[in-house]
Amino acid sequence: MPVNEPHGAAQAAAPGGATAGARPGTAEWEPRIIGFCCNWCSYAGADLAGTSRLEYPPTVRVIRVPCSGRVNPQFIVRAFQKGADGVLVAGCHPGDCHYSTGNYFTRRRLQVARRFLEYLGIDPRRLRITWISASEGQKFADTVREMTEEVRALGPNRVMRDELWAAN
Amino acid sequence: MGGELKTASGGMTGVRSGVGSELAERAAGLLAGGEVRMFLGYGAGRTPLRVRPRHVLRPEAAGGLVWNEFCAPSLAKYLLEEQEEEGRVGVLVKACDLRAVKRLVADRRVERERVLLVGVGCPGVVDAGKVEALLARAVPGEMVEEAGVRDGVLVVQTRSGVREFPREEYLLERCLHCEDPNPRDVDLFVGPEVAPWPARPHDYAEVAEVAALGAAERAAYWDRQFARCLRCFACRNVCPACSCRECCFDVWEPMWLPREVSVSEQYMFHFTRAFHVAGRCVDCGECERVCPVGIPLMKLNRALQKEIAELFGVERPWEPQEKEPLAMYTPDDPDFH
Amino acid sequence: MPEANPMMPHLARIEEIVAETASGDVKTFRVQFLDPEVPFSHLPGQCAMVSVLGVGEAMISISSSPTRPRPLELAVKQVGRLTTRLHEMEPGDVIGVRGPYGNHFPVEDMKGKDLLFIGGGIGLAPLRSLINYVLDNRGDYGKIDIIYGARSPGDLCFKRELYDEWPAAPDTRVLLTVDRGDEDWKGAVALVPHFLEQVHPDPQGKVAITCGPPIMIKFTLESLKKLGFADEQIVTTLELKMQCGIGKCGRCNIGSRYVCLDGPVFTLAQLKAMPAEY
Amino acid sequence: MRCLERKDLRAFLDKLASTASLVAPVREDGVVVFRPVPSGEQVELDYVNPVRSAKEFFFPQTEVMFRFLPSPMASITPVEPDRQIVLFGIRPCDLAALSLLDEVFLGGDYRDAYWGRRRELTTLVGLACERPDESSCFCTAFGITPGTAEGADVMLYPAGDWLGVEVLTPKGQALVDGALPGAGEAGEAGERVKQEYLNRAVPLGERVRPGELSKELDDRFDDPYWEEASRRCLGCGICTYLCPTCHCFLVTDVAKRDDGVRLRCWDSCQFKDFLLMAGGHNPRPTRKERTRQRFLHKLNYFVHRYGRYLCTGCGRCVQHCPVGLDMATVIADLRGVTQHA
Repeated sequence: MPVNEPHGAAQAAAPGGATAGARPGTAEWEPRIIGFCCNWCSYAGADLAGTSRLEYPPTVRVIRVPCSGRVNPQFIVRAFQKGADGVLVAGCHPGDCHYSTGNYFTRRRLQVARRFLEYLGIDPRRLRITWISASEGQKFADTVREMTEEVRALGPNRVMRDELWAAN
Repeated sequence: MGGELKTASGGMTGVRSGVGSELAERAAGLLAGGEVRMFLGYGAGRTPLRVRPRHVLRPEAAGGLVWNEFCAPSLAKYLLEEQEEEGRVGVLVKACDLRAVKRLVADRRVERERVLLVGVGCPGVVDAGKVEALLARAVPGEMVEEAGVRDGVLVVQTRSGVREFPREEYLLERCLHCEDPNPRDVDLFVGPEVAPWPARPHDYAEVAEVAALGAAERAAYWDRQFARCLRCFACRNVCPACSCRECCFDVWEPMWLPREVSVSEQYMFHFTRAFHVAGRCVDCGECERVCPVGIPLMKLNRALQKEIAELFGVERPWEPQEKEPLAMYTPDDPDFH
Repeated sequence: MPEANPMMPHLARIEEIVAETASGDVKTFRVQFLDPEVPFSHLPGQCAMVSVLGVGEAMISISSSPTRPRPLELAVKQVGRLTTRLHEMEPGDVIGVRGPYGNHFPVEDMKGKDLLFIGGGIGLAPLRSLINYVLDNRGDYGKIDIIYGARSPGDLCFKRELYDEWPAAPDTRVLLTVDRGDEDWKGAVALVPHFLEQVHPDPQGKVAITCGPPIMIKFTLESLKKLGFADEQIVTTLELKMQCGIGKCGRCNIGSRYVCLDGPVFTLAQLKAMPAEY
Repeated sequence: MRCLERKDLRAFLDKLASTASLVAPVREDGVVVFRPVPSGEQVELDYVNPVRSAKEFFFPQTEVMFRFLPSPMASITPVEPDRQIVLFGIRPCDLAALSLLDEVFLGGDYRDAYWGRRRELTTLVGLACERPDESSCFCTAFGITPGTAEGADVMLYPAGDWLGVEVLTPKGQALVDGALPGAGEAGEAGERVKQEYLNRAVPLGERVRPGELSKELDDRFDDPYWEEASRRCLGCGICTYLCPTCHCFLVTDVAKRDDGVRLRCWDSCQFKDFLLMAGGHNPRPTRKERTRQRFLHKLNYFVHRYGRYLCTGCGRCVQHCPVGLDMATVIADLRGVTQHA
């Protein structure tokens, strides 16, 4: 999966020496969050957060998607499998979809997926789905900050985590 | 324990013996008249508690068809394979099986006009797995010599004696929820209609039980269930809602499901299987019935039914809908909080 | 040859990559084992299990002759995941090789006989091993006819040998054909089985060795029968999906025969005694 | 033969668990499976056979063969099994299955290092069948009985309030010396119990006799039966994955940027992509060919290669095939006999 950092995001935030995703259980452990951002709104919002020099923790790896409707729920499972402690899905506000209706479908589908993942044992705080427009740089930064704090309090995710590498 | 006890392999039990011969005659007639090229029904199984699917191709072979309380398997999924060949296929359906056929038709995988639906009123079928497990504890190893249902009681004879099982104990889970045991909108109906019995509501009690656990306990619960999974794909192959021409689990690129088996990948498998049928599951429970290692798959499917019912007001999510709940939206759908 | 752990590949470096066809869909990889002491000696017709670490393994026939043992040469057509990754590799890249596996062409039984090779497309790869083996032991064998066809002139593999080396060898003919020619093509335009019938070889004292795509093999066998070749005079080599190469994974059986152990080389007489599941 | 009081069985298992990794049957959500257990308390003693066979402890469903670094760094690091286990409660059919798979994995020119190593590391404590399942067990069809100890290191023969303990190998001797130092001798009573197990009839096994079926099948590749039977096959892998003698696998790599593992994973001849080749050619394209492959492999091809049937009558396919396309049924069908009285 290609990981694209928003241009601004790379310069933003002061990591304070912390390495996101360092070995769980060690003092410097920081949550690792995968952020699926829609190209038209949320990715631009993340970009704005960066160019506005808004501070937020460097815990999120952004994956740009054409629309939040592109986020197959299997992507979310895969992220948790491969080491994400949290997953953020961000799209245009309902009604503002670049493709008219994509995010309406997302809203239905991911409502169900989120509850289902909770049923399978994923703490719902680890999966946040939210609407962030291109002008909401502040909301992007706030979302990442809030989510990082919540996930940090929860500690590393173990549910669904791929242990093949550790087990052998 | 006296009285006459008819065996399943001998044909019918109780009042339904008439249905059996009527069925055989109708099937033979349909085949002889060229109305169908094949008739899908049931034949005797390996024990009196079991039947096996039977593909009848010649009128002479229709005599081997049986209909009784042991006819649990749904035959709907066979229609998919039979679409490959020209001609119409007759299939025996219970009310629950009809939902499965409707699913396949709604998904445009089976052409309605290429199927001749022969409906039968169903008194509720025996969960052979459940009964065998009870027998295994009571009379370990003993073969079932005869079995039959009389007045709502399953009577099973083994070497050491006769055992009786009340309806609630022997019925397949889906039958407990059955609201109408007579299939409607079929092409033919054989035998008499069966009077409905008090159906248990779809209250999702088994889902609530799991949901009530803490997050860590829920994960531990599913870890344990999934760790037994063989990845044999029986749940998928038997499912009337799993009818993709190419299943994502069989694809190598992209590799949706790596071939290695780990608890992590089992989550991917079971999440995907359940989610792909979310809003389309007909609640037949065939997946759970065939699972050889006892994974409670319906607790996954039902959880999704419950969510869809609660979130979008779909009252009967197990009925094939006009529009699939997850392939539509309304502007005022509930938002995330 | 039994080893400590037969599933462990030996690392081998790609020394050189030669594009065989105009489109580049067939390339020959010349490889050397990192450890020169690796015991790997094959006979014509045998195969090697080739690893692209990170993708997996595939059975590839060895196209170099044991008379010219190193570098080992593997001619590979790009068809699936592994071969695509292999085609993306460059000289200096490292692959894994284990083997050699399977039986080989009956080089002893062929001694003193005339040999008729009939190849199609990438099917020339295993035949090339035998052709060069025979040419390097020229005195042991009779006349050699090499009939080879491809879809187009650009699809002919091993061109230097086809055009220069083999025709120059004593008592050796190379007869080429293509399905579709182009403005420069002066040779025959015919499907291999038809071309074979035109060439009309006399079966007397001959062994026919054929390899190519399944459909070509099917009709070539029919043509050979028409020409009067006996089942025992016809040798072919099969390809089936394989995972282990050593008779454990249960995949490449045709009836009770395993292609990886009992094949890939079979006479038509042997094939006829097996179920037609290949 | 030694004698172990039934009341001391848990203590014996505790002892095994404290000295090695003990793997034994446990009842989990109503299903009996082999699992590592910390003590004798968890061990289920009332079972016919665990639903998943014991083969996975020698041929895991997913097995790491080696680790590697991809090209251009390219290196390979062997991974060898190193966990010593004591497997308790294995039945004669599964023991026989291991010896059949020994032929595959250890026979011929190539010895499978992983299977071989796991076999060496494991001590097998067999348990004679007190109550074979009359409607699915058919071991006697293949010359195995509820008391066949072949392949076990130690065999236990339950007899009311005691068990006969037969030591069969040096490994078994070491195990018994360590865990049963004070056990008495079972004497003649022990031999008698053993004989009773060896002579016990298994009803389905009496009816389903393969006899000369293997030879007859040489000429039945094109039998219309395959078409007819395969129609009801679901194409799932229950039979092959539950089977203690099925051993097909695929090889696949899993790689991260800087590390990788080569795995072998169970595969099933019943899956449609089993023989699908990169070019799209599939020598067994329909369920008919795949069904035929499964049964002919076990009843004919394997016999040609190894001289034995590749089935031990464990009955798992009989119990779990959702459509009754199991080994007992197919043998009976092919021989034209009625399976059930």
